[in-house]
Amino acid sequence: MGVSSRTETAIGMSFATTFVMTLASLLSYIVNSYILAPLGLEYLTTMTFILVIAVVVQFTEMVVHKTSANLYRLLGIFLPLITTNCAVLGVALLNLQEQHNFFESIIYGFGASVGFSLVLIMFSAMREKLANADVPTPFKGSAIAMITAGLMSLAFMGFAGLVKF
Amino acid sequence: MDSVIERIQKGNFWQFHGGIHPPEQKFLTSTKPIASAQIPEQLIIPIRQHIGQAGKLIVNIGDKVLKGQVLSTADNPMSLPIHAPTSGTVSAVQSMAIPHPSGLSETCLILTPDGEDTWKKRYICPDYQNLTKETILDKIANAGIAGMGGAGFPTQVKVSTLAKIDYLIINAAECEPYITADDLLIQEHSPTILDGIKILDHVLAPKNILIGIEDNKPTAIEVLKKVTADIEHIKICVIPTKYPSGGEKQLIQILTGQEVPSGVLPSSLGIVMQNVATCFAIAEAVISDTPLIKRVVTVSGQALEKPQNVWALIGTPVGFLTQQCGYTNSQDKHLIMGGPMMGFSLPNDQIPVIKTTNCILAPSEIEIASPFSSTSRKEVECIRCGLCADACPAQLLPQELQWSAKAKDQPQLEKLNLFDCIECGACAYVCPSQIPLVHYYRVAKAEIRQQKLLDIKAEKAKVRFEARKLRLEREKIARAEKHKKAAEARKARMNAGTPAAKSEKSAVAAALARVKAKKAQSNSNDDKTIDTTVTAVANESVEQVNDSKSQVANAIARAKAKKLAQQNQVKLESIDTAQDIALQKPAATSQVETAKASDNKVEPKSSPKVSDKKSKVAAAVAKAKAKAEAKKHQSEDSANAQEPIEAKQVKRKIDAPFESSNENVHPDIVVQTSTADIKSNPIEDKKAKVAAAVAKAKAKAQAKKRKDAATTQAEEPVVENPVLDSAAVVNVEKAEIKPAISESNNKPQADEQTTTTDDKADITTAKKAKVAAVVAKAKAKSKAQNKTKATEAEVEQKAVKNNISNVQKSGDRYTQSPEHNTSSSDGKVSEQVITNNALSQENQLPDLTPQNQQHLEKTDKPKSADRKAKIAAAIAKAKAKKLAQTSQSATETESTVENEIDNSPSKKPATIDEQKKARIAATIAKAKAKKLAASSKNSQPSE
Amino acid sequence: MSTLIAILVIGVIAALFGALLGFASVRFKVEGDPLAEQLDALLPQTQCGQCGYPGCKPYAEAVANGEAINKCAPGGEDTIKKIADLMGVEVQPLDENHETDNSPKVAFIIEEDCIGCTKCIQACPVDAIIGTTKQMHTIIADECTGCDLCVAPCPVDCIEMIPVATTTQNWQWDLNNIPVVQVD
Amino acid sequence: MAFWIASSPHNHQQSETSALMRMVIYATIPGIFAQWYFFGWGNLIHISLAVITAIIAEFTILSLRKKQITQQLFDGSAILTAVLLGISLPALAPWWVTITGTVFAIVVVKQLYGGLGHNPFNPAMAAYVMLLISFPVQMTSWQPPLSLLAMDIQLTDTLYVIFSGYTPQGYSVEQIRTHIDGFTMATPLDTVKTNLTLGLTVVESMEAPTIGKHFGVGWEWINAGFLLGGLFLLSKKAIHWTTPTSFLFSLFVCSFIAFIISPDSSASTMFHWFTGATMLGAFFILTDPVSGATSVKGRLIFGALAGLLVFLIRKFGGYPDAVAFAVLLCNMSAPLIDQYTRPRTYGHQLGEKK
Repeated sequence: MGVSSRTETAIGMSFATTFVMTLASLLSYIVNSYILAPLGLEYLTTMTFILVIAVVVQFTEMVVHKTSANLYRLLGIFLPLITTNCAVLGVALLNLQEQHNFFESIIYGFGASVGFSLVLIMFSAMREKLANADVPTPFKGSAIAMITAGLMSLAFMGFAGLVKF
Repeated sequence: MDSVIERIQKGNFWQFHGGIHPPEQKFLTSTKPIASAQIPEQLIIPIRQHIGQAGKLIVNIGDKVLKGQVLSTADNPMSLPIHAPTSGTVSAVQSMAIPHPSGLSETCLILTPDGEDTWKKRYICPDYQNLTKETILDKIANAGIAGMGGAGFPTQVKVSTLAKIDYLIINAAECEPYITADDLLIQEHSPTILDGIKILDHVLAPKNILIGIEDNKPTAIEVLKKVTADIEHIKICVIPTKYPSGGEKQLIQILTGQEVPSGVLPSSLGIVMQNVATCFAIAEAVISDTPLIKRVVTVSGQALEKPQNVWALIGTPVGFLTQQCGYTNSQDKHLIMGGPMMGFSLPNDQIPVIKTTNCILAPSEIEIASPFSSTSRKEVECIRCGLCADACPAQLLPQELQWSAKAKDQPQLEKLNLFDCIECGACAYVCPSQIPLVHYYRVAKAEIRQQKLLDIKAEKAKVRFEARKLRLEREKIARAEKHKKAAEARKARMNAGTPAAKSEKSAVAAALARVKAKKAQSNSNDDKTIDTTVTAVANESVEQVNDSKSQVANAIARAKAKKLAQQNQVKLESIDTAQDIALQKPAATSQVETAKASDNKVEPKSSPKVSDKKSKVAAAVAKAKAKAEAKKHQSEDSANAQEPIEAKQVKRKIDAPFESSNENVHPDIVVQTSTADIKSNPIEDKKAKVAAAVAKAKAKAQAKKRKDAATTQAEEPVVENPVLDSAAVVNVEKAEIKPAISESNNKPQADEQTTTTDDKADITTAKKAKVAAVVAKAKAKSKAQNKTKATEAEVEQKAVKNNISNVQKSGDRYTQSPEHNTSSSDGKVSEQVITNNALSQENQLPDLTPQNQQHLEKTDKPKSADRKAKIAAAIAKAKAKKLAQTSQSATETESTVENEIDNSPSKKPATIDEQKKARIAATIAKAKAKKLAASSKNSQPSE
Repeated sequence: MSTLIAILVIGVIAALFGALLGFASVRFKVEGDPLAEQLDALLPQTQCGQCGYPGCKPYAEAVANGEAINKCAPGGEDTIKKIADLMGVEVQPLDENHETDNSPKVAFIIEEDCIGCTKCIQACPVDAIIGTTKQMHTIIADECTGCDLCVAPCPVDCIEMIPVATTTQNWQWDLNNIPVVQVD
Repeated sequence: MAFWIASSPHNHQQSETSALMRMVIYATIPGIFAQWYFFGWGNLIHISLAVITAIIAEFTILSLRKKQITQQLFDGSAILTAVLLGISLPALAPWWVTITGTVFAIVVVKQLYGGLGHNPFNPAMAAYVMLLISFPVQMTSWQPPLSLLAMDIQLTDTLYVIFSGYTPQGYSVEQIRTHIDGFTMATPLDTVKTNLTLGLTVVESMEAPTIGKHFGVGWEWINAGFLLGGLFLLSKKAIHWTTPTSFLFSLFVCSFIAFIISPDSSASTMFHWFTGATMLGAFFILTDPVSGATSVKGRLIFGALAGLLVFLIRKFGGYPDAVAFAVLLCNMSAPLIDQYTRPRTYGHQLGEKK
């Protein structure tokens, strides 16, 4: 919501998220299979993964700050909030659940984030267009964006059953 | 791929994107010959009829002008002259509505024709081939030719391009659906047009000349082909009819396949485009010396009974033309200047035809529905159908532009290249939602331009603000430093325990008194209270410090005067009181009454009482100082406080009256010097009175609110002080003064006076007097040059002589009289006076010159005096001139001073004593000049 | 035991990551961001002081440090919107205390009334007034920012703020306001 | 009497948005006629129902928003939406489906975004998708062509079915749909898909009665009708040729490739073209300018993307027809496509993208 009002920020955010997700799935795989699993500490996965994700996000934040101060300011609070993006943890946990191997987890993480990015960018492009639209006052801003998101999800229902295996 | 020329020969043209085919309406006018419009009763000629600046009007109201006479001159390349379209009288120059979409007014010249249509003298030039490029360009510029297709870009600018020209394109496309002006012009005047093309060919030397003409003008094409048949490199390019193929960029693309890059002129591609009508005008201008004073205007539209093309004089009101063509529409009138696609509505029919007017359209209700009629459709929302993008010749995205324009998203608009929009109107024409797209763009463009201007302005303001902050900071530091130094110096002197120290103390006391007075006055608004308080304070200080009465008086007077200056509502009474107090206090032994200038006795009859005189002089000094003070900013007040001290210090060090002077920039010090001088010469109680009077006059002048008078008069007294001073030094005999005065009473002019006094003086003085007269003239000149209105001052002086009863003027007269006295009695003195006068008036900075010269003269032998006087006069003249030219530049002063110093000692008969003195004087002068330079530097930024 | 191992493992991982972050923070260190300058660029530079700061730059610095963004009266809604965009905060309406008519104006000295007191010269933040003691002052219209700071100090009230005149150069295509001649 | 001022250009092509809309509505007539001919009164009833609902909904919203009611109400856009929705609904769907769908289309998808010109999604298709997801049973209860029906359905029968669910004779929708042989009838696309899951090849399922001689009884004629309407619109320049061409071409290419690779599991290209809502989508829905891309290049991409998506969902997805989904997905990406396909402005170099 916060970053999707402009395409530029959305693209920046997409890159950040892609980076985080791919790196997080990679790291979590390593941590899980080389540290936790041998030690029989699987019950700690969620906690450890959160730790991993937090670190990766922090790292990303620094990188973004260094490389593009402008983007850093535009993303603002939303950059650290990638941590709480369920998708990141979800991907890490799904990797574990589906018993992906090293490369599979990286690709899985990357793929998920690319999908996320696509939707985010499309959404932002639509919102940019909506910014000029004559939306009724009560629905201005976030409200209409939510409705748009709903309609988008309707559209994505079309893919239901697309992957049967 | 074929070359451009090959393609053109084959008739294969490029295409521009988009374009529309609005219904043709050219048949209304295209078959009728161009009629000659009559001369209207009044011609309204806007001064600016093209893109660029207006020229400067060179005729006045009431002037008779001949047809073709230049009415305004161009002072830069982007301005063009205008010419009288017919002979007549300039009846007014006023702001009138001009042909501009805004309907705003600009300066127009109203010409009432005399009906005779008399030409100015013209010089036919049949052999333009022999003319140089520059001459032709000059001729084009002087004929006031601007692009006649609609934009109105000055033609000579376009033609004087330095780039190598491959193609000269003659634009005869005329794509607007109604306009046939060019068509008809070609049909009827193709030889002249061809001449114009040849002239351009001569000037630009292009490889090829392409004439772009739409295929809906068969007659014109035929005619053109006939006249150009024997010219190899002129190609007639018959292009398909499509709007807006007549646009410069579009026509270039059609003919050459090149696109003009955004923000670049076509000449960078080696292409110059000219309109047919412009070619015609060029030919007229170059060959038959006819400026652009008439043009073909299509008067068309179905609301007219007989639509036709007319030769209209520039400045003809539109209503006159439509009337001639039988405008009948009585319903909601709509007149469009230009075509239906790009023209603009006129707010009334008194708008004149100008150089760029190619069409007047009077559409009927059927052709163009008015917004009031029921058939007109309203704007609805954009449905993004994209028709506009398909029609746009610039390949813009009109619908997106429109969205952004509505949202005022300026960065986005610029990203979408709004400024490449040529406002052709194709998008709005095709829009099914009836959105006036072009209007949105125009508004957006204007807003963006405005925003850019604001940004530039903001940037400038920022810079200025920063500069100011820096300056204030610097000044603060400088001031702090000055304070510190002064404090140290004072301390040192206080400790010295010399008599001088005593006097310094008194000065401190004076300063204290002043501060107190200031405080008191800020607390209360009542004049009298202040007066009494000031008096009390001053009295106190008088009692405390006996030997410096004058300074106390100073302080009081200054404080008072300052207040007066601030309030600016000074009453005569209050001044008088102030002066009374100032006079009375130090001089317990009275004689005040005589000094009070209320009784206008010119003859000074008081007995030489030193103390009395001193006190009066002091009063004058006080006044002068007060004035100076009032001029200064608060920041310099403190500096001022130091001045007496410094002056005294100098006096003490160098044991000569003239040397005591001029430590400071401020005139009050000069006066102080004069005080010192007077002290040393115990005869001048008369002068003292005069001084008092001067002071009074000054105060009065101050009371005058009017600025000019205030300035002039305020300056004069200051100037006079040294006059008195020098007069005192030269020891003028009373006997001589009296006749002089009586003379001066009768003769108003200073020059005349000098000549009259000539008779009475002996032979030597006569000579000198002449010199003085010359100098006086010089002074007068420099005065005139200066902003202080010398004439006014002189007038006032005259008046002074005539009306003695007036108090203020009597003061003036006092000041005047010593001047005359000296001039009649002694040339040298008068020179000095004049020098002083000139100097101080120009400079406001006291110069050491008077003292310097004065000193020299004092020691002079009578025989050498003559010569010296001349020298001095010369110097004075030079100085006066120089100063008049320069502002308050300290360096100038310095150089002048030095110059003088160089000159005067060398030419002087050399007694040892004199030489010595001269040298001392020179050194002092130098030192002083330096100091002056330094201090004025400080004080200048604060001015 | 296993608890201990678990704690140990977590601790080690945490330490490892901590080290990584520490390294990164040194490696990707950035210097102070130029926010104040960017804000300053957005402000209208009238230097009017209506925001309570002596000039636009100080206000820009204050905004960068958390001052409310809605105090610039001359800039109006547009400026607030731009600042909000830059700062990534919601747009706020103009502060009520600062509500003014922000149509462009320029100061004008009624020259007959001017007494040459120089007070306005001292008040002008951009040195757009020329004149000296006892001399009539005048305003360099091109430099005037329309801040009206010079109006208050004038003892004789000879300074007026006059709206900038519309010319064909700055006309905004306001077709509805064209004076149309009524003819009968 | 006074002079009046207007901004140039002063003359104007005599075209109007509402006229455009009307033309589009007229162009649907051949398709609707075919529908009526093969499937009876069902769709006509739905269309009229939808139009009435749409006008009421539009009127309500416009009056709430205090807009110019008469002008905007009859600009034709709401009616067009309703017509398109009515066309795409199953003939025997219950009445409340139509009403819900229309209200959703007008109120949520169109007016909440600010009305005509501002809606990012095609209202008709968004409503269709919403209905399909929310009421799968009703929305998939396709009526077989009249010729294959066991019983004769008259206008009254259809009305009864739509409003009560049963014919006056007491047959339910299910019963009507049941083939003489006892099979439940479905659309050809559905049939093919179902048969594929049952292990039959496409060729085998082509023999099913619902498909008939060519690509399905009635369906090919309906599509042909819409094609005709579309060509009419093209000739009138009411729609741009780019989107339909690109869409159909893309669908053709995709299905052709699939057909070459595995003829058994893939339907022929013509089958793809002439079944389902392909032609309706190509000429009437994708060409909706409001929710589509604007530049020529953008439209080409837009159409091609739609074709790809239609094929993907038809071939691999869980839903039998995919036009609605594809349209929505394309609508979503249209702003993005627009942003990256801006044409080069005159006088600007290609590379120089500011």
